[in-house]
Amino acid sequence: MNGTLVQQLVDGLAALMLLTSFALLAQHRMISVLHWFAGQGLLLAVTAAIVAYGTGSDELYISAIMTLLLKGLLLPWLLWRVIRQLQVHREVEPLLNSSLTMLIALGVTLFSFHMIQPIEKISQLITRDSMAIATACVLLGMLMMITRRKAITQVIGFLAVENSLFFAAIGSTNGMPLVVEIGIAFDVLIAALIFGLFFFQIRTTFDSLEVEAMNAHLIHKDDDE
Amino acid sequence: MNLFVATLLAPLLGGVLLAVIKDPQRAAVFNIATGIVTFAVSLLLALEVLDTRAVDAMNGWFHLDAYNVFLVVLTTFVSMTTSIFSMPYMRHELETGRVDLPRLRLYHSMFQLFQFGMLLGFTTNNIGVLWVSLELATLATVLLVSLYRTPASIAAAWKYFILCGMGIALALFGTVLVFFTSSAILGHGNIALSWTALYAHASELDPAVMSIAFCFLMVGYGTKVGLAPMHAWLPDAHGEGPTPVSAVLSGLLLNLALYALVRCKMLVDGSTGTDMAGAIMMGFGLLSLFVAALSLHRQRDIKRMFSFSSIEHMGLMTFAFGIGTQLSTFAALLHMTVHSLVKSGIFFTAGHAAQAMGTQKMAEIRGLIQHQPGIGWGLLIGVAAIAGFPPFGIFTSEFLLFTAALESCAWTTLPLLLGLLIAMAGLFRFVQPMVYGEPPATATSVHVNMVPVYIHFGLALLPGIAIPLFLADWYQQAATLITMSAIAGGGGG
Amino acid sequence: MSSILIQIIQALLLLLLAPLATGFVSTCKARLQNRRGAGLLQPWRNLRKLFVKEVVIASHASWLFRTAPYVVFTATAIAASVVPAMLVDTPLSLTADVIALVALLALARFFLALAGMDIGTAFGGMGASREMTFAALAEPAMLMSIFVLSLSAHSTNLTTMITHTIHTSFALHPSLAFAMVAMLMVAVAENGRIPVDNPTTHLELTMIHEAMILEYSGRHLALMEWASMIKLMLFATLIIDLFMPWGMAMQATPAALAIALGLWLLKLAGLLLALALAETALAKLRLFEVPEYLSGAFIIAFLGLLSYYMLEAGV
Amino acid sequence: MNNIGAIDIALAASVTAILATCSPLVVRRQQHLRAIMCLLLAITAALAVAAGISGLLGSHGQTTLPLGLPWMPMHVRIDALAAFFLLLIGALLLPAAIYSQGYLRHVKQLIPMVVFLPLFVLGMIGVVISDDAYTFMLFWEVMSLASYFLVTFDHHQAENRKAGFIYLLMAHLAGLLILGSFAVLYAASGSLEFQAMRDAPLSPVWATGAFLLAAFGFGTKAGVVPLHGWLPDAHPVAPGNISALMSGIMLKIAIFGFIRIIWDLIGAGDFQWWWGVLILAAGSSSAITGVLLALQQSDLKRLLAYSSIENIGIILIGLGLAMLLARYDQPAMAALGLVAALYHTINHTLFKGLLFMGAGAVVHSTGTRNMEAMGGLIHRMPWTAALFLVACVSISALPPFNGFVSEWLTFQTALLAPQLGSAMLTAMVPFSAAMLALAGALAAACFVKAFGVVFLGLPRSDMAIHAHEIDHWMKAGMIIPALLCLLLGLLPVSIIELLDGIPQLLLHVSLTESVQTHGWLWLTPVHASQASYSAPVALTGMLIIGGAAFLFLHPKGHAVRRSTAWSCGTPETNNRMQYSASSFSQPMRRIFSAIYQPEEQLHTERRAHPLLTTRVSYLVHVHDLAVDKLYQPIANYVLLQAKRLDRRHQQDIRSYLAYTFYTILFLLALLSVQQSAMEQRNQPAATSQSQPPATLPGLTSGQTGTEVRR
Repeated sequence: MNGTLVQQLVDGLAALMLLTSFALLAQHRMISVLHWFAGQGLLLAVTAAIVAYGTGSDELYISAIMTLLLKGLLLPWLLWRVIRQLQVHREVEPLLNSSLTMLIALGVTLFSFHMIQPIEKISQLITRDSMAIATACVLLGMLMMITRRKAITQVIGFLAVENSLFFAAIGSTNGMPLVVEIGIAFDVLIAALIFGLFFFQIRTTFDSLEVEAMNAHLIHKDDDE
Repeated sequence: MNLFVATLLAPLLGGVLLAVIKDPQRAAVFNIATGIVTFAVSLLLALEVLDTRAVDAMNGWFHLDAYNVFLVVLTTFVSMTTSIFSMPYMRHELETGRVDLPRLRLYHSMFQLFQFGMLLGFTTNNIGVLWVSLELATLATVLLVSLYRTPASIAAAWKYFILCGMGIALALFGTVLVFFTSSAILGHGNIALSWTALYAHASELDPAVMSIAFCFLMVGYGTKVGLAPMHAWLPDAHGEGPTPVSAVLSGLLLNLALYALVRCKMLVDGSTGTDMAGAIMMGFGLLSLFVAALSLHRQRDIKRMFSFSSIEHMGLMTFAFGIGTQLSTFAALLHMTVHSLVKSGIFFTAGHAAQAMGTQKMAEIRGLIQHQPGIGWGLLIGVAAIAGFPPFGIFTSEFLLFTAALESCAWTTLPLLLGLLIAMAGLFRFVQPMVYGEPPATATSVHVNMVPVYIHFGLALLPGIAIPLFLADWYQQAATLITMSAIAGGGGG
Repeated sequence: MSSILIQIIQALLLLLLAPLATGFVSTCKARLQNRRGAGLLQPWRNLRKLFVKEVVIASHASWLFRTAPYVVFTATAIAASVVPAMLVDTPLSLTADVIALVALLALARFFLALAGMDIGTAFGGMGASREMTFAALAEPAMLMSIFVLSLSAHSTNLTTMITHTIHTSFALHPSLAFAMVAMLMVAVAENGRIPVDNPTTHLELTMIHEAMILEYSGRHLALMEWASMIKLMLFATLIIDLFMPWGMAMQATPAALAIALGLWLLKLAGLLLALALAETALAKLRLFEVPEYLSGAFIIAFLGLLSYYMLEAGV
Repeated sequence: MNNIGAIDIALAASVTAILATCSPLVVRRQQHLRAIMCLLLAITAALAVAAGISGLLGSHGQTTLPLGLPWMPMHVRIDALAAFFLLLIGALLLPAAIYSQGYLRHVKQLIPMVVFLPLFVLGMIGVVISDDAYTFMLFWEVMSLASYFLVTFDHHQAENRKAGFIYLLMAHLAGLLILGSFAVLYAASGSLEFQAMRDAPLSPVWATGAFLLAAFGFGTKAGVVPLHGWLPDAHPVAPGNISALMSGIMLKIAIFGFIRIIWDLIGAGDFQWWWGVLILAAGSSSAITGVLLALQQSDLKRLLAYSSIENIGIILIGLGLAMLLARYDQPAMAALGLVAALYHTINHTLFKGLLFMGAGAVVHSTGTRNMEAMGGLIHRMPWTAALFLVACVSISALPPFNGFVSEWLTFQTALLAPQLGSAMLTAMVPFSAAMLALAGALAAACFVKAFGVVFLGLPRSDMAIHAHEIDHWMKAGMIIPALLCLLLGLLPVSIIELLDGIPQLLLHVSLTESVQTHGWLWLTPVHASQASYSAPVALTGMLIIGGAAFLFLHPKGHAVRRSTAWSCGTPETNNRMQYSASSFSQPMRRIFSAIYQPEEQLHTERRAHPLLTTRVSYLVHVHDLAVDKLYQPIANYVLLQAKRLDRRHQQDIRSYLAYTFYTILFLLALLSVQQSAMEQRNQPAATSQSQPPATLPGLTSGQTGTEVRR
């Protein structure tokens, strides 16, 4: 299978990646958000595998497997357990209504494409196009964190950002060195664990997962006005 | 290179062991012991590095030069004194029931793990690993911040976690971008992330990619440095965590982030050859200086206030590094050192003050000098030092910074001057009522250990009166190292 | 040698003639008011009587109250003895130029005011307060007119100024005119004459100078009174020296001195007569119109200055 | 050099001061501590005097200490200017040290005083002998900080804390401005050493920048109107000995810095005509405003503080005249103005120090600073009264004391000034002289009030009735400056000869031959035929006449009868009848009401009939416009901004994330803009990094960039 095909495949996957990001942004029901998240994880694993095949580097196979396990299975499962135990099913409607969010998302995507143009010109890598997509996804993930109220959706947004980073790493640079990847994966794992830890603490201390609930305890309102 | 290994292993082992030591007293002692050992070893290491300008350890995985080895020593030193300080402090917390035994265990082990993360970050030669270790240190401190399990502390930790996680993610993206262009030149492997290699080939890295990468790195690491407007996590994290943690956060973690940022700047400068990165850093520096200076006037919580002062000083350092002349870099490094010392010292005192008065609300802290002169004068002197009064070192560094700023871009001196003035006013207007006057009836006298504070202030006094020669040429080396790639040499030495 | 002698004589003349001058003014006033008046020598008689009378001082008075008269008197006397009356170049004239002269009078005033405040009555403080206030306002006017004069003479030394005025051919200098008017106004204020202050009033609330010496009696009062007489004399002589010094003796020859003495007395009489006229013609100002009066003097003097720069700077 | 030079003595003095600071480490007992501090300070002062005199007599010297920055050790040097100010420091510090021995007897918590007072002194000495910008700033800030701790020494009153805070703030502002001025000089000369700064040529723009920064910095520190707001708060609240030192010496150190930077480092060659005008205007306004406000105070030490502002104004008038004259090539006259200013500097040090010590004594024995509660103290504290009187006469510029000499010299400078550049300037000089005259006369009024209300008349309160005389230490401490006041008043010629090194240093002209022509007895600044003054002759004359009159009139054994004073026939005079402090200054208030804008409240309680007034209460408050119109608005503005910003800190986590988001977007946008701009500038952007060492073009371009920015 020649390079062009691999590249086309990767580009296709990149498109899917973008799609998932938009989907995550659009979803309201917690479960479906989770599904899309898991889907993104799988997508990453596939990408890793394909790129590994294309470049014939074994490191990438390992990272593909890691991704599959961690992002495709473990994290979604963890989050699913949290959701079930805390009975958070439906995200109350986000800050901005979804259509507006979508518009902003489109704008962000365009912007990131514009930004990445110079790179596209000079990169000789087979998979450079995906860089733009990755950037867009990062920004979309942030957008998701900003527009959602529930702590969990924020976390998913965070993990989505991580995913798109990872995608950037594989899709456009054929994967970071193994050590780094392991380190990153390790961190993400710990992060996820801590997240889980937090959910329960937050739930027990604030008996809600609304972000505002926490806020009240930090804002030092002026009494002198 | 065994010294180096020891430096890294000591805190790691210490952390692991501390996780299993039950008895708080012994744990505290062991904690101190670890600190001392680490410090001793790192000192020897530093001497070795000073002889041979730069050292590569473990076939290039780690790199030590004048710049980071002095930060290593600073880190180990402050962690050591902090561990000494935390002994009576945490005992008091234990007695007042704010923490229980398991949490204390968590605290001790996390403390050392944090130190390990710091050292790893400083010494590693791989910017990927640098990122990983920074994340590691962050995660460790997240647990420390939420140690008290009070609503406020949990909320603070959450904020800290989310915001810094976000930032750190962006930094990672920046790193990926760097790798994206470097792998094209250095081939596909660890070498493409090793800092020395990157630095050597900086000029060949594609400027366009590097500048985009720098944007992400700037925002990412900038969040950790606590630069406005990404600083929101910092006051809460400092305010709600245990005081020793606030001390190391301000004194060390911010330094690590800034260190990473500067390393990246060196690369970007080398690649783009413009002063774009420097200008951006100067912008963020000034902005942070002003935001912090103004916010200082609105504080109610003593630790929050000093964390804002940390933001202010981080802004100053970023600004100084941004100028990028040798003199300014020298000033920034000096400022980094003295600020770490003084600020952690202040946090020690502030912690004791809060314990003595039973609150962190400044409105309820009164008459410290009369109540416990040690604390009161300590706080007053510390604030005078941090506000940039001689004979403390901050005065020296700010003096140099000022001259450097006027040399390279005169107009910035005006906002600089203004910001410093406002900040100083903000600090003193709150500190004065705390130290002067009559103490409230509710004040209880606490057992304090002011020795670390005195040590810190004493050391901070040193550069103000006379910078020891070895220290000076150490800074000189570091400054030359940093500014070599930067534009507009000259000034200073 | 002889010059020192003349200096002493001159000083004594000033001191001794001072009461006569005051007497002269009051007699003129009396005549202008169709009264006979007490005669020229009345002040002398008063002084002699006061010198022998017993001293009664207020119960709270301190040592300062008792030393003040001597300070006031000596300061005024020294000031007077510096001013050349007949001989232009006297040895003592180096002691103090015009400014130092003013300062010596200020010293006298300072202690006068303190003495007024020493006996804790309302009037003493009142007098002191008013005196110091108005003196403060008079000061710049006086200095400004002196300055106008010193501009052309390039000196504040009396001797030099006089010689300069004598030697320059008489020409009408507007600046000098302005300066003279200002100086006259200031002199009236400084000596506490109508329209600023009425030395013969008996109503405490209107007093300025008298209020301060209200508690004095006997020799102390005598010294105070004499001092104020000398002051009047001094100002008259000063104005003569600065504005109409013609005929003063350059060398200490008897003839010259005789002429100088005669001329001096003549001019003196003229000035004092003018004063008497003014005092009869004018009414006393209300207290808070005095500042306007004095600032007016200052403005006039300053006009003199400007006119010097604009009209005569070339001269 | 084998023999001891001035610089060595000065260093010895600083070492002694350091020893005094460290004394609490070894000594525990309060009594011993006090004694040791005062002793060491006295030694310091003596050494400073020695160094000063030997320096003025020509023993200059410089050396470097192994302290300070690595590539620049501390340079210290003594020239005529430094020597003069060393002398000034010592001249007041010595009596102050003796005075403190008695004054601090009843102080409870002595440690801060013992630590910070010597530190304060050290700072002042260090500033004077410093020979590079770093050392100067270091000691300058040490001086400010230490004095702050001394101002807040008695920190239990809220007003003291507030005063201390404002003081520290303004001191810091001044420090930063001065730092800015030095930075300009540094940028011009490329070195921190004064010598290099002297030699470096300055473009007019840089020179103006340095001048303005320095003028405002030192003006703030010296309390020049309208930057003086902190001074009348800070000086009164400090302990007596401290306010004596602050008002007496510290303000002069600001003057020193002014002369050092503007006359010495920038140099008379670079003066521009409006500099002198600016200084002259500032001086005149300070003199008038200071004394006018002083007149209205009923807090004794506050009154003295305001009068310090006035005297600083007088000094500045002298300096401003000198600057104008120097600009228009009249070095001789300029030298005269300079000497006049310096002379007034040391005079003010002496009598203001004495006044504050006296005020300290009064406050110490009555327990209040409010003049309305004093009166009649001359009976209870005759010594204090006499010494205070000497100071009052001196500061009111009355012969034969020293105050008059300096003001007289200033007058001479103004009156004898020949034509300057334009008629406007020439007319402005005498106008400022007139203002000086007004200020002088008002000062006299002010101190008649001060002395009269505090010491004369009847006691206005029990505190005043039970006042007690001070002990011998304090007496001794106050006698020295009193004698010096007389001495400086009597021997101006010798003093001017002593100062002659300074005009030689700054203007390369000497006054001696013109001054000496008639010997020590006659002070003839320019020439005897122009102006002359001889205090000794005047004094002897007064003694002769006065003595004669006394002997003549004072009959032996003739007791004076005492009786109640005349009060319109009311039998008994009581202390409520006499003029109070505020009634004394009432005419002034009325005349200058435009400047004062006094807040007056008059309450009259009447019983039934409008004529039966039971009690009348009159409250007056005179505002310091500088505080109301300058300080407050700025402070309010800053706080408002802070408040606005604080809102931003009270949002929830998402908005902070949003900030991060916006920031990254902003940066990227910035980048794209910049890159498109660059592409337009040099089309082949892609090729630029293909050339092997791409840093080189970067370097060059970058350097040009910085050149542009410089």
